Amino acid sequence: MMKGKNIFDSIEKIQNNIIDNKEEIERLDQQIGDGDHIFNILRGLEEISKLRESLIGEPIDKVFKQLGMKIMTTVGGSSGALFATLLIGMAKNYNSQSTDQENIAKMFYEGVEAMKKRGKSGSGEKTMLDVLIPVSEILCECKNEKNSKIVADKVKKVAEKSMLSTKDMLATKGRASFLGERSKGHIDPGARSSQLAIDAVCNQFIN
Amino acid sequence: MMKGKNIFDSIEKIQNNIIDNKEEIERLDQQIGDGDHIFNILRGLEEISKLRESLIGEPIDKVFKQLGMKIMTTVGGSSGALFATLLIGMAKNYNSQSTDQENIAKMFYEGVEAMKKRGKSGSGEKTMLDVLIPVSEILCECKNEKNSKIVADKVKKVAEKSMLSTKDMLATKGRASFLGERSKGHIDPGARSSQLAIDAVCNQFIN
Amino acid sequence: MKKFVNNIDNILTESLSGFGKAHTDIIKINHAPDFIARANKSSKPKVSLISGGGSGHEPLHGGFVGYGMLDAACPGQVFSAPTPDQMEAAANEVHNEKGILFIVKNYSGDIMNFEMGADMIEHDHATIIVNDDVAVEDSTFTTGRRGVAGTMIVEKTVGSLAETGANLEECKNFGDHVNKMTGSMGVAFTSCTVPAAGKPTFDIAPNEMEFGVGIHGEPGRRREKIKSANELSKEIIETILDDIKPNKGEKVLMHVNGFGGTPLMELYLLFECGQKLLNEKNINVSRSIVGNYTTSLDMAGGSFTITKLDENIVEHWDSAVYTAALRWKM
Amino acid sequence: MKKFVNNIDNILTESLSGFGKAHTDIIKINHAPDFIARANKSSKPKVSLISGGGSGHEPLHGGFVGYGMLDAACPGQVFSAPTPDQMEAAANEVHNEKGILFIVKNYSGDIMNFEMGADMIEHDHATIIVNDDVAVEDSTFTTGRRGVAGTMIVEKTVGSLAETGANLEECKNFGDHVNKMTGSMGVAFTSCTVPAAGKPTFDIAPNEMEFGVGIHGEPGRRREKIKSANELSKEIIETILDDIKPNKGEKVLMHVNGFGGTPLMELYLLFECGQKLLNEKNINVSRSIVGNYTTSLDMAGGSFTITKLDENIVEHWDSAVYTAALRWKM
Ligand SMILES: Nc1ncnc2c1ncn2[C@@H]1O[C@H](COP(=O)(O)OP(=O)(O)O)[C@@H](O)[C@H]1O
Ligand SMILES: Nc1ncnc2c1ncn2[C@@H]1O[C@H](COP(=O)(O)OP(=O)(O)O)[C@@H](O)[C@H]1O
Ligand SMILES: [Mg+2]
Ligand SMILES: [Mg+2]
Ligand SMILES: [Mg+2]
Ligand SMILES: [Mg+2]
Repeated sequence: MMKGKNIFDSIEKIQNNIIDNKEEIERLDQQIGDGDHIFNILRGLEEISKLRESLIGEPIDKVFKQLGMKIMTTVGGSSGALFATLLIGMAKNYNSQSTDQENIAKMFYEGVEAMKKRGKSGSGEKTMLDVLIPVSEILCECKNEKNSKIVADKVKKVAEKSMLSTKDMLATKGRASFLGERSKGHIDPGARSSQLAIDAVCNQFIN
Repeated sequence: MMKGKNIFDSIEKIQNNIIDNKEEIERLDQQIGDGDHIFNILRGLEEISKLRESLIGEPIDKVFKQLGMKIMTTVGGSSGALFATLLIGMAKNYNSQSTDQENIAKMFYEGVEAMKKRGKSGSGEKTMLDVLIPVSEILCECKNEKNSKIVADKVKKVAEKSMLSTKDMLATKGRASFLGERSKGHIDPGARSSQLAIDAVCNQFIN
Repeated sequence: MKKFVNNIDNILTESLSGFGKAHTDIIKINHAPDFIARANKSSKPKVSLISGGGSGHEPLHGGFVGYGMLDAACPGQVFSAPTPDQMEAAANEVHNEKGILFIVKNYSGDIMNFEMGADMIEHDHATIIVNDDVAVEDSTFTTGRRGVAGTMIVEKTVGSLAETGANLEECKNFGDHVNKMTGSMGVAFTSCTVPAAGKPTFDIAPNEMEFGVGIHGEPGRRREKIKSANELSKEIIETILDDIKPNKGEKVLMHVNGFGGTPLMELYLLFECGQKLLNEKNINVSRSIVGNYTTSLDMAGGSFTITKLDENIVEHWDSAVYTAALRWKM
Repeated sequence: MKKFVNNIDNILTESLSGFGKAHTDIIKINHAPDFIARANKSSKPKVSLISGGGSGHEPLHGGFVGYGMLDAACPGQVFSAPTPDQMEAAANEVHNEKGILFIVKNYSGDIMNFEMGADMIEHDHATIIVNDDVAVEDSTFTTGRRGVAGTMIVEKTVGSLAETGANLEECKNFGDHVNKMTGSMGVAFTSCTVPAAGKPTFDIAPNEMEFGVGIHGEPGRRREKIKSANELSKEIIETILDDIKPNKGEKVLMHVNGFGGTPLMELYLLFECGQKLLNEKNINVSRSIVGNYTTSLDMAGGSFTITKLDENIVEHWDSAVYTAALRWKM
């Protein structure tokens, strides 16, 4: 069963993966945004890491809720609102009677649905949702797959492919939308940071 | 006898010599001043050149007076006030009964005296006066020398030597004085522009 | 990057503290969550105006808190929308019987965080979305236009109306109206440097400008060769006029806004260019304001904002205001 | 060099015209000779205050023409003192029975040109020389200290006294007094770019600052490695206090002035540093003003100015003022 420890271990991995790709994320938001995305993400990760001690023994839904609240109150910007919405949405949909597999699929699905509402956006708009929506879909498909390595591998590939697909999209949401045609040719920073986070989590299962 | 035409020919030579050394003068005032000296000088020369047509036939004292007034009302800065004072002072001391040699010595001497009063300064303070005072002195000494080539040669050498001597002086007047010890090692911009002007006039007699 | 800074993580907190101490007569600062509120609450019930957004645009918005303008402002990190708890705390502090009116620049991050903040409060509330930037084409398929220097004009005029005791709906409608009467567009010569990044957000050649730039140094309509002040004013002003379509002889307010790194001398020169153009087109510049009001840190460049004036807008523009950055008649 | 400019030779004229058009309620512009005068002469006789200096320091001095401050300002070319005919024409325009008081920053060029201007007028006149810059050591063998950001404080307070009908001698003495109570010092991170030169006045390494810089980008006390805001504030403030020597508990006005290229956020951070230091030393910051008032084109950096306050200075600082750049209580 999923434990607080698993969540905080994942956060650590995510943090490392983001730090390893700091310059790239920074550059992406400078190219089609305002350059703050990496600082927003790093601030959020640092803040939630600090909750390890106090939350590690708490129920999963409480952990996700507190993580979401922390992101909501410390990050700001689009990514702060959206990731907070994801985590709080996930918290609301945890069911202690379900399997981990089922829980993850359901929670992630509902979290992403909440993000879509919050951001008034969907697929193909050159945002982090272009990664998160396909990931949520593949997680649902794999709901009954017992081998977590297989699931992780699939998710990782979907995330990477969809992250790359944002490169040639025309942005219609978020700051990049102001660029019109000029937004093309650059990967969306939020898509990249989301994919790196997912990648870090998947690698825990693969390796 | 000195004519309006001689004066305007000299102005043209001065202008050329200043333009040829534009970058150097600009740099000198950037190093120990505020960088405007070359623009002040060029503006003044351009403005007085325009008076050629209207003043060329006028009496010498009137020419000097009008040149001084023009400098006074178009240049600004320290150099505007000082060169205007020089020219107006010169105008006041023209004597149509004297020889050119005598006139030049007397006019220049009195013009420089007026500058000293206006600037509340004298020799050794790292200003244009460190060129103009020795020049005025040598002109007085040569008052009876008939060979203008010899005079020009002497004046030219004195001007150059005294201009160079400002390099190691400590500035106590003008903007460079705020620098204290740091003013040392740079030639004074006003000394350089004054020397270039004198040089241009002398060369007319030498060549 | 050279800045007056002690520790890059504390610049906002220290700067806010200094702001509070420099203007004790006008405002007070709340830390964690950060917001700036009027030093003294109005003794008469009124609609409370709350704005906010990423920092780095000073004096917007904190400099506009005070009598006749905002009741509170919520500063986010540099160029990042503030967090919902800031809006919640500010609303609870300043509400004064007649509800809360949020004034939000049209950026995803601001909209979302303000919405989340609004969800957290119990008072009546409404939101004005400012989207005056005509550089960005509006269409139903996009996020729409950005909110830029016109925001100050909305805050001033609605702030004035709120002082008269107008209700929430009236204030909201008037703000939407002023926003609709207003168009802005700018040009940048250099990039700004986000303190945490320590280097310029974008590279730009010595002979290029970013036409239609946003107030975060985000790219605009196009990158092009530098033009004369007259030429670029013409392009900007015509784009704005195409949008707000003033009638011949109509009165307007013209605002030349500096982005931070451009000397006042140039901003007044720009005003001269704009004034001449409007004059030629028989449009009457009857109010004007020139200066650095909606900045992008140290970015060089500036923008024009034009607001069509009716009697109400003029009245609420001219009325008394007492804030750190705008002050007249008191 | 990137600027809003049509023709480099016309920037001053165009900028002045724009300034005039943007503030028709406050000032009017005279061209050739250039000066800025109040739109309306006071109906009561008063001492007329005239200041001026090189351009590039805006809003100083033109932004301070208006009720409660200057009667006229004479702008020179960028960083060059104005010419005597400007002062003559301004004096003849604004004199109002009680004589002319010139307020001049202590630079050779300004002193000489103002003297020549004064020689040309027939009205009673006197001159206040402002020399508040403690960065430069004063000695009887030198030109003495420069006039910098403290000039605005002299202009505000003497301007207020002049409105009361005080005579020329009283105004002159009060100005000398305020000047003596005032000390300033600044630091620059970058050079400014004189438009005609088109390139920075000085080179400075990315990790260096010019300590004690003048307001023309002229070198200061020394070039040194960048320090934290706290450290450099400490050095500056202690140098100022050594000079003006306030008593324990004494009230002061603290002015943080930006040179043009530094965001407001940093200036307030600097204010916070200074405020803390003075607090520790038991000196009471009872008045404050933060912003870009005495600039050096686009130079990044800023300065502290501290004025010891007595009842008179406070009264004339607080009194109503209505100019383009400073306005309160009217
Ligand atoms: N309306 C939206 N819906 C979904 N994602 C969005 C939306 N607006 C922005 N984003 C995402 O947020 C990312 C930018 O986040 P960040 O830079 O932290 O905030 P901001 O855009 O406010 O500066 C974008 O790259 C994009 O993926
Ligand atoms: N008091 C003074 N007496 C004599 N010469 C002076 C004085 N002050 C300045 N100068 C001269 O003026 C020159 C600078 O002229 P300029 O740059 O045009 O004016 P400013 O110093 O006002 O910027 C100096 O190099 C110096 O030679
Ligand atoms: Mg961003
Ligand atoms: Mg100079
Ligand atoms: Mg942002
Ligand atoms: Mg000068």
